[in-house]
Amino acid sequence: MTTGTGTVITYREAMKQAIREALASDPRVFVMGEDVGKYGGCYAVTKGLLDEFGEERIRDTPLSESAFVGAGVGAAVAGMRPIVEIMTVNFSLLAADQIVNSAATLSHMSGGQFHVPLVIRMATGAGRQLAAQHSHSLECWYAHVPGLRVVEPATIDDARGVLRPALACPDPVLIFEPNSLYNMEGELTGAAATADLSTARVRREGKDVTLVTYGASLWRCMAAAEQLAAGGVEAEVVDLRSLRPLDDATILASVRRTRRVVIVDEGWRTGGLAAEVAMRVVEQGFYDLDAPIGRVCSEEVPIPYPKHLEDAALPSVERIVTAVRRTMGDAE
Amino acid sequence: MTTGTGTVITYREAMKQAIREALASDPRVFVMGEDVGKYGGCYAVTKGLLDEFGEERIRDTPLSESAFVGAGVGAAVAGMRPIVEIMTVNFSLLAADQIVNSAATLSHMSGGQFHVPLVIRMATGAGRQLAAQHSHSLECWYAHVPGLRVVEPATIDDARGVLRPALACPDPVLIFEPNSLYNMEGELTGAAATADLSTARVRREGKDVTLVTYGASLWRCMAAAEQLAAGGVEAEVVDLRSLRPLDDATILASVRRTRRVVIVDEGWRTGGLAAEVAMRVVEQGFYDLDAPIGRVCSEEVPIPYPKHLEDAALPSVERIVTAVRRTMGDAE
Amino acid sequence: MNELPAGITRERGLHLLTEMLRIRQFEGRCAELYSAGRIRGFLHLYDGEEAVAVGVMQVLGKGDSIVSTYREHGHAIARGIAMGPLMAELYGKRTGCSGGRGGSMHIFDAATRFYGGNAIVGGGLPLAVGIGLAEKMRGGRGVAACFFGEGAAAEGEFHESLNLAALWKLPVLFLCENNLYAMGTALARSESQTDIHAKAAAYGVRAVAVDGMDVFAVEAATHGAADFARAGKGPTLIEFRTYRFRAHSMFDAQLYRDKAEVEEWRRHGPVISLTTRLKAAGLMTEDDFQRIQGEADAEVKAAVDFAEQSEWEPVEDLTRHVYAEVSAP
Amino acid sequence: MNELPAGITRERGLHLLTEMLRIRQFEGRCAELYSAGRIRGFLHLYDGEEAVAVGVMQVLGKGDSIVSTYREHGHAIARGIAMGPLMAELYGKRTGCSGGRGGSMHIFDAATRFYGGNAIVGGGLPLAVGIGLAEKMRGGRGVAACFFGEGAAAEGEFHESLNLAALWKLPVLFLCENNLYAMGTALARSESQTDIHAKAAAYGVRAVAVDGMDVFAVEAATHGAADFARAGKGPTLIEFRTYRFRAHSMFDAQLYRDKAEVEEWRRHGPVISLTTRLKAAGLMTEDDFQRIQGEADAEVKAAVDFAEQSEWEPVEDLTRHVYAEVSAP
Ligand SMILES: Cc1ncc(C[n+]2csc(CCOP(=O)(O)OP(=O)(O)O)c2C)c(N)n1
Ligand SMILES: Cc1ncc(C[n+]2csc(CCOP(=O)(O)OP(=O)(O)O)c2C)c(N)n1
Ligand SMILES: [Mg+2]
Ligand SMILES: [Mg+2]
Repeated sequence: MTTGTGTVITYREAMKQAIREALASDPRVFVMGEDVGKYGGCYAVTKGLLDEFGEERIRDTPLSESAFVGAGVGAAVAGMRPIVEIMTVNFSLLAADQIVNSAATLSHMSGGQFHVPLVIRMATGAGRQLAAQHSHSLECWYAHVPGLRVVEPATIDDARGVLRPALACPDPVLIFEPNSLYNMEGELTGAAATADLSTARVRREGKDVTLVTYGASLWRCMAAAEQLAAGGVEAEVVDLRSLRPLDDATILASVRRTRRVVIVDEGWRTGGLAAEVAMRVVEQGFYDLDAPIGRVCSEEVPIPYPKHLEDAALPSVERIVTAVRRTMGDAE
Repeated sequence: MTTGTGTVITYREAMKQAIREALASDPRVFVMGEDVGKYGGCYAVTKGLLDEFGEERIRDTPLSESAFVGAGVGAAVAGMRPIVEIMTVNFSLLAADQIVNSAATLSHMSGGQFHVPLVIRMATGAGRQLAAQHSHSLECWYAHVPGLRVVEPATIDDARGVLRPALACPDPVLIFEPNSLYNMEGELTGAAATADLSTARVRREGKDVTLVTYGASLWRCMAAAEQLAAGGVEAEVVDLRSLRPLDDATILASVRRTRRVVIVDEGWRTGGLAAEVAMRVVEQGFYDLDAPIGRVCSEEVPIPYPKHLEDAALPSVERIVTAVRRTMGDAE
Repeated sequence: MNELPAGITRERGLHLLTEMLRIRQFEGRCAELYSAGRIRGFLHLYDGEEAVAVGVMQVLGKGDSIVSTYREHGHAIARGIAMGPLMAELYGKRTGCSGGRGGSMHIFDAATRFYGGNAIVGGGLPLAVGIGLAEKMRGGRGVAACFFGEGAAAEGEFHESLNLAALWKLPVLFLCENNLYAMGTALARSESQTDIHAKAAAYGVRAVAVDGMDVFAVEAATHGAADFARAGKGPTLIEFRTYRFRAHSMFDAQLYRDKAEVEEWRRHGPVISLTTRLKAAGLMTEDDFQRIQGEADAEVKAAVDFAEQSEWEPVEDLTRHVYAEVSAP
Repeated sequence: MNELPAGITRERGLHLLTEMLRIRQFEGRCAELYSAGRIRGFLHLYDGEEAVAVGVMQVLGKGDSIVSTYREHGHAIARGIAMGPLMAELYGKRTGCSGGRGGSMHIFDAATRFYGGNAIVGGGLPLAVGIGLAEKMRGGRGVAACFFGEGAAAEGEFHESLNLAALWKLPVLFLCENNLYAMGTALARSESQTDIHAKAAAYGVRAVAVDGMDVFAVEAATHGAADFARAGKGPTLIEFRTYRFRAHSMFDAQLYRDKAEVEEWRRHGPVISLTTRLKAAGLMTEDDFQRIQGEADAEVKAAVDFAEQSEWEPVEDLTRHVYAEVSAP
């Protein structure tokens, strides 16, 4: 059953409702991935859907990321609307060839004769002490690749809303779901209906500095903004939502107002998305800047297991506040 | 036979000499990859080595990138010094899991007990009309990953010199070889002996603008610098050589002198290495800049087959000159 | 030399020979055009393997789909892609069957359900599984025919794809063109078990090995596999034993095999073999052969003219087709 | 119930039981510590599969190497990694056997050639091939023993690794712990050919299937494989038929299987089975059992104390070990 506006649900439930709606409304849609059926999904997003829609439409796959992602590409090209779940972005490396060399290129290589209306969902991010092989944030890898679209819903509304435009899109869309947000609760406001695949959103207005972020870091930025407000600094928070394409207009409009920007990105620092956002600000708004651009990213280390080290590796509210203060010219 | 200083050889031959020297001087070294033996290497780099060193040390592998790269990791951890050849970076996607989740993490996950002294060589880049699945420049993907070292020799000396420090290094080193340079000829100057895994080099001095680049684009930058010099603009050209780590000091020293910088990178624009270099300049040299940073990258398109479109997709001398002129404030 | 199967008519025999000669003549011209610099990039010729493409395509209908490799001119021609657009694609002209974007390694054609031209070895197998899955989920009768070399059988995707197709009983034909070499690597240097079709047992997949130089044997085996698939019984792996007469690509010095070996195989080549048999059976004369070859040459010539006269795509269109220009199909 | 093999002494029997109980008791405590929040992240228990680790390790010597998975506590203990550093690793303390960096899924120990703890399903197989290759190239007698689940057998790396190891006749033991489930996916839902050991034929690899609940059978099969490998004859695939009694990880509601099925397997569990047989043969009394269990409990308690009392690594060390701190080894 679809829940109405105003209801409080979890991010997980929002995603599930979207999947259920898609299955119910379009016979071409099906779900495929490891443990999406009997087990109910490694993060329980698809729990119950097997009973509701049956084995044909909720397909448990063997452990074979390359084959079932590639099969998703094939089924999409042949007219279906597969929702492929890769348990986490870490395992997507086993399917990187199919994503980059097939999904992203088929439309172009065929001169536009074929399209790949494929949706790939995967969990991303750290924060649950899962250590070096289960904590990657590799969004930037895929956001680098022409032919792909990449989104990362960070709110309940976006989790509820983004699947519809993703399935309607003739191009391959990667949906990243921060695993630390699955239990987050929030209200469905109705904004789900306006989710799209290419625009950013201002989540908090402020006149002194712009925080550009996405995914789980949105909530760290919101908390940092509250702390900063107590000290008299009003931060504007921009949630990218779409990582490819990037919504330059929204970012630049905010930067032109605030003249200072800090980018917060859970990916590793070097060569991550933060650098790209910064470069766009430099290219399009260099003369609007009153201070160097700051960035708060993950430390350059495979994520360690112990909590204190994992916390230290990730962008924290404290590190964001410090970075903003530095940008504002405060002595440290 | 090793060729002495002053000899003119090709990039291919330089690389081969380095491999031969390594095989001759360390019994732990061996070469493994598709068609490295009987066929002589897809770009003929290893031609003749099978006859010279035999089947044990020049190992033709089946088409199975994940297994033989992973086997390289295992052999390295167990004390050998494998030189693994992946024909081209395009196929490295099939081994991405082993490179990122194994090679890059083993030292860290084991608390420093184990090391992965593995060298992976691969051809990279476009320019030979090989179309969308054979023309990637994905250096930036690997340069993003802590635990890896990434180098890209662009000169004869570096091609001749970089393997030695790479094999001496206890960490996994990825060597990218621009396939368009294999036939380039040049003189061995003796600088090969000073090749290392972490420093950039100024290839041309200039006072007006810094061009930061690497790989095949170095030569486009050198040509552009000549053109610019004819118009009175003296460009300094910095060859990164090491893509991870980046040599901030050399880059920043140049930028502080010239106060203007254009980055030239054959990778796709969005989220590529150029953005990272730019961000470091912003972070460390914002107040030294007299103009926005420029970048010249590949267009956001899987590389098309026809020559005129491929040329248009890649950074060209003309586009570099134009970008420099823009940075210098010339009307276009 | 095999006998002609019973019941082969002159018409049928000449048709099969015509199809093979069309491929042979087309590619002969391609090699020249490559040397002349009209075709660039990588060019992989099919010379010697024509019986496979032609035999398979006799069985496939409009509703069936094809997934191929970088060595796909033969598949494309036998499938019915017109030579003009095909040659224009090899030139990179906008009139090419992939709009010129793909070149030799990326032949696509929606009208004939030709899903490419894939230059990643093994990359097409999962794709074919997905197309078969779509077919099955829609309750169609189409099969997905997937060509790949014996070298590709070593890739993990072979393993994963056969398992998935078998598990879900998908209508996929795994068509392995075993030409004994993957670039310069001989089969025994890359496979511990050199009997490719024997690998199917690991997935409970139906399998056969067939003389890939005999177009009738190819056709019969494909028939069996297609019927099996259409009956909902699942995939078949067919190993076609064949040989490539020319170099792997235009850059290959062929250090890895003897000239004598090539010559020996040439003597049993698909065109010679069919020609000899048709003549022996009195179904064809030398005049017929010359006429067919002449017609093929004429068709090739027209294709070259078409390619030569076609326009280049304007540079302004560079970033087209990266994303779809239509809304959801 | 199998008979005890001939010639088993009391000492030998008690040793094997001791090893299994050490694992069992260690992990029982881990489950509690997880609920108490002392151990975090993912925790995969080996409960029910102890005979495999213990049987295999009897055969492996100092010069042999082990590559394991995220379900590796049993392998680690049976291999001789001390419980203190092991438990400290599960806590994430600096005294842990991986310096606390890895946690439960990444147990490493250079002294015993324990090459991890790999949390990518199938990721360890190529690694083991490489270790076997190094061993062979150096002319050593060591074997590389690689544990993995039946779920991993579907991954492409299984296929690629077996082929490579067979092709080069490498001393690798491919040890498949077939516990019938990969997370919540039953074998028949993920494999078209459910006989895992039968897959070895695709690579010409020697293969056996063994009752993984019988420590003696495990040991004997491993012996055969190790001898074969040491003789330079190449790899063996052993399929150990076993079962995991507990959930896949601590997050698993086990919706995919019946309690009755679990109970049935428990009745034939490796500890019960060995206990019963030793008692029946008059080689062990209930007192012996209690004593062994008590000693294991004491060892576990000491390990927990060690872990509890160990220090955390200072935050300043965060970026250590990303690159080697030594020069080339
Ligand atoms: C994943 C991948 N690895 C390597 C290559 C380079 N390569 C292109 S064709 C080829 C040989 C393939 O042999 P086979 O599958 O037998 O097909 P054939 O060329 O004989 O038709 C290789 C190694 C590639 N294109 N893709
Ligand atoms: C490549 C990859 N895909 C998915 C996962 C998630 N995952 C962890 S364990 C597991 C099941 C593995 O089953 P099996 O190989 O039978 O080993 P078992 O857990 O039964 O010991 C899955 C799907 C993973 N860790 N790695
Ligand atoms: Mg071949
Ligand atoms: Mg299992």
